[in-house]
Amino acid sequence: MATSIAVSKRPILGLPFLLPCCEPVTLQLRRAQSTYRRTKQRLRIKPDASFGSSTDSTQAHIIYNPPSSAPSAYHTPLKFLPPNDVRRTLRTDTSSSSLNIDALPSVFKSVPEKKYHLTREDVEEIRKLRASDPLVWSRWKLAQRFNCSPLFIAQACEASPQKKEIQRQVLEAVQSRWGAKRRMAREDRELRKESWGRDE
Amino acid sequence: MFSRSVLAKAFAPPLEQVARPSLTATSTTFRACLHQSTTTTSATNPPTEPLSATVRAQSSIPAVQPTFQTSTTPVTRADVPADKQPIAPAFTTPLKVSQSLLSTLPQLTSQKPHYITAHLHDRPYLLTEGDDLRLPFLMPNVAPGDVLRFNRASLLGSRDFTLKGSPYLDERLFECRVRVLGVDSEPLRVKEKTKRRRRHVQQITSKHRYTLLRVMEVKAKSVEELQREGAIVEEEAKA
Amino acid sequence: MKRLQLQRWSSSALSSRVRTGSRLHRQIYYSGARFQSTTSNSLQFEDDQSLAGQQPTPPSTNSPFPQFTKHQLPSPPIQAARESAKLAALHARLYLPSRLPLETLARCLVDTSADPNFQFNNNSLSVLGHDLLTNYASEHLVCTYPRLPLTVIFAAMYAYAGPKTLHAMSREWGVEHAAVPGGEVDPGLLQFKRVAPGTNLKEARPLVGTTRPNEDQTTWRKSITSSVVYDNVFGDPELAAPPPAELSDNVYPTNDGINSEPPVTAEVASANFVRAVVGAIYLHAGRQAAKRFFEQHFLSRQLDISKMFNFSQPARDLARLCARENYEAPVAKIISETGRRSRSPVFVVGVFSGRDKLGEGAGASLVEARSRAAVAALKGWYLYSPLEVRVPSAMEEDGAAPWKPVYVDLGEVIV
Amino acid sequence: MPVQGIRSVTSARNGVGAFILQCKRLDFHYCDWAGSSRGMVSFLKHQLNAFAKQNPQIEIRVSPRPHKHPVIKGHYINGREKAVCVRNLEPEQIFQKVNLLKQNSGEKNKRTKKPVTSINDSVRGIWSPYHGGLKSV
Repeated sequence: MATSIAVSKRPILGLPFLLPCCEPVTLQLRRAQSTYRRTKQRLRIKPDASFGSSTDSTQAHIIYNPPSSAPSAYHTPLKFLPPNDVRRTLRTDTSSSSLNIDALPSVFKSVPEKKYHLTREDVEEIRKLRASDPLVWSRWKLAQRFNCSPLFIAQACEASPQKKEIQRQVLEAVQSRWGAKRRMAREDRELRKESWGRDE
Repeated sequence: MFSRSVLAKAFAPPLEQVARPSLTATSTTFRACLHQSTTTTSATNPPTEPLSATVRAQSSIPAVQPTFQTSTTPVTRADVPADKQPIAPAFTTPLKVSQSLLSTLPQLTSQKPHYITAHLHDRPYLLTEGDDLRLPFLMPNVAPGDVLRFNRASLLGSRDFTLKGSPYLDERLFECRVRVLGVDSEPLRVKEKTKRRRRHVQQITSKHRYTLLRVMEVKAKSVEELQREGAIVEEEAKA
Repeated sequence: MKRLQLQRWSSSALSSRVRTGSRLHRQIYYSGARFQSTTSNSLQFEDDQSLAGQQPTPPSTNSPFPQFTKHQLPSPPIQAARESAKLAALHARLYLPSRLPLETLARCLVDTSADPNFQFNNNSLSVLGHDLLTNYASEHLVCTYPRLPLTVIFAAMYAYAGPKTLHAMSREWGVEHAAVPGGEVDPGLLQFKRVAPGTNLKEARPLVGTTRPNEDQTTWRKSITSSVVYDNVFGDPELAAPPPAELSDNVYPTNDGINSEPPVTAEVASANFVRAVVGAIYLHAGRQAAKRFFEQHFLSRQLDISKMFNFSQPARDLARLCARENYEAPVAKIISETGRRSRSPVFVVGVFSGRDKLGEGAGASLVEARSRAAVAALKGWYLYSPLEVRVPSAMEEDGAAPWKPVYVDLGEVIV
Repeated sequence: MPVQGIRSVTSARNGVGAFILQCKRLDFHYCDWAGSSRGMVSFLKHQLNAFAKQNPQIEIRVSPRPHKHPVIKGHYINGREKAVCVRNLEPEQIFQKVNLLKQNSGEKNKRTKKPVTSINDSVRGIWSPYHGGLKSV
């Protein structure tokens, strides 16, 4: 405390490293009002508009005010309700979606349409090529040649054990150059990815 | 402020009823509901009006239970003397609900977790089922294990819908039961008091006790239940 | 519905507890540790002071069987149940029906490891109670959440009626454990032979003698559906029951004098106790009382089923689900986003099928948000719950309304 | 395996279904000779029987403790114990102390500001800026 008083005689703006410690003080000063009554008044927040005012009705009534929060897992979406459930009829009139679904952007830039153009002979060809020289005919090369996705190549055929061994050694060579930080970051990323499925 | 029900149908004492076959005849009358002494309803004459709370209306007959008095062990909450038997609330008029309320009530009751803003001594408590409630005072004349029924609430809501009272809801629209868990106390507070020009510091101690409650049930009554209990649908005057 | 004849098949569980001479004869050879066990029970000593009737009963001469002191018995004698304050307090604390006598409650507190004789331990009661508990819990789960996948049902069953929960419950009922079981111990204490401290319980021994065929093949794939048939209600491998002929012979332990039962942990012993109490209520007070006991003590506990899911590939599962149910294929769309170019962006992604939103999730990347949205949609599917839920055992009450079929789902998504 | 179950344990909510009194044992210690135990002895002689009959779920132990002040100890289900010294108290005062021990939850006395504590999820969810009333930019 004594140091701050001593410092305050000097121009504070000239000492930018002192500013952060002063900031909370100024924030508090801005928040407090000169009287307790005014502070109370400012802090008194009116209920949300969707809640409605309490004076407009003389009787008990039900209002619809969906919360601004993430949806709960216990409320089954309308599409998932079985056809004989009462809630299907109850919910249609109230919860008409305000979102314009067609206007929403998609997560992926372009969704590739599925062509289904490869025949059985093509698949045989893919398998033969992959078995003949796995180093040349990688998944990517085969996909380009047959105009399909690498995922389809993986579904159609499997790499030979020698190729797998080579790939494993390559991966080990790359990973051996990682330091502790990168390794930990990669592991953390994997752990985070697993936590998505648990919804944590 | 609250009604007190010492014995509800679904709770521990029915185990006792099963236990003693000789007593089942006397104990089938459920002693359900007791208004705190502030309400001036009498227990002896059951109201003849069509009650919305017909289940509770059975309880207004003071149950004859001399056998309970002589029973030794285990003594449960069923052993309440006759003068402390719960008194059913007497309503002079049946419950009136508006048509708009009846039409939207299924939406509220079909959304499952409910909350309630129950008022006790004009203090609001936002409660859900299973919550712990530590009252800021010591409630007199209750023992651990008692079941109380809160009958004053301003809000009863689910996720998307809220039933609002003006300012309070009729107590026949909902059920909110709490159980008395016991009495809790705070650590000793010491307040130092000084007077001017008196070289003495007075130390005032206080240690308050509070009643602990547990919310057993928060339920909005459905349309069928309301109609079964004799609610009258009222046409909207303004509309 | 015809009522089961309780008396006929429960006679073995409720048999009058007569200690035969041959049985007692073996008790003589009990090792000296049992005689010393009073010293380890300092609490009990204090209790005996307050209760006047704890002296050993004087030997009566007209009895055909030889009399033995309490120190020679593996578990407290029957007469002690009436004199135990702890036992009466436990009986009253649980509001047990007065038809259930204190002697049965005392028997519930004797574990198999304390007294291997099936006429004096809680084994038969706990087997019955376990079946009742799992029956009630499973019908509640299946009727309330008809679409739950089997793995989650197993986990939820474990949460409702698993040994950990039962252990916690017996602690909440105020049941104390005896240091060492014995005839002189207060019958209000849970009696079991403890595992020696320092024993490694976690070491993975392959379970031998399960009901599953080819159990020695550890590398074989174990399907979830097969665990319905072979495993127990929690999805764990189960030991095969001995053939019934062997059971009836095994009422008395074969090797003389030595208590050959392996020691158990406190968790196992208290779980068996809680199950035995349920079984005892069923036998003495009937089915309704047992069901009410289950509802009050087990169903009233809080469990959040939505936190018991662990999806590995939610987006793929959701696509399979939509294909199975003939919905439009799910499409992920960005509902809102902020700070895309910043260090901590937030994307809110919804999964839509046609014009209906199935679920939404927020995440720091588009892939994460989409994955979380798919998880939310799958949970929305699996956690469907009908409005009025009635369980089949509700039909057992008198004057029950006619049964309406409950909602039955196709089953979980198979990828 | 598309979905796996995560094992957990249900959490207790005493009183929602069954209610279990948290006080499981009361120990009464007294001295036959000392004057500070006079009220306690009278309580034990005349009132304890009725109290024990009214509260069968509490185990009661009475034991002399010579040359010491009388003490009542309550043992609770959570493993804690609370002791009250009742020297020179009248039987009625002792009865009040016994009731206090009986009704207590056994927890350590804490000062709490909020009246309601809940283990349930919030009914209306936690507010988030990305939901409800979205403004299109």
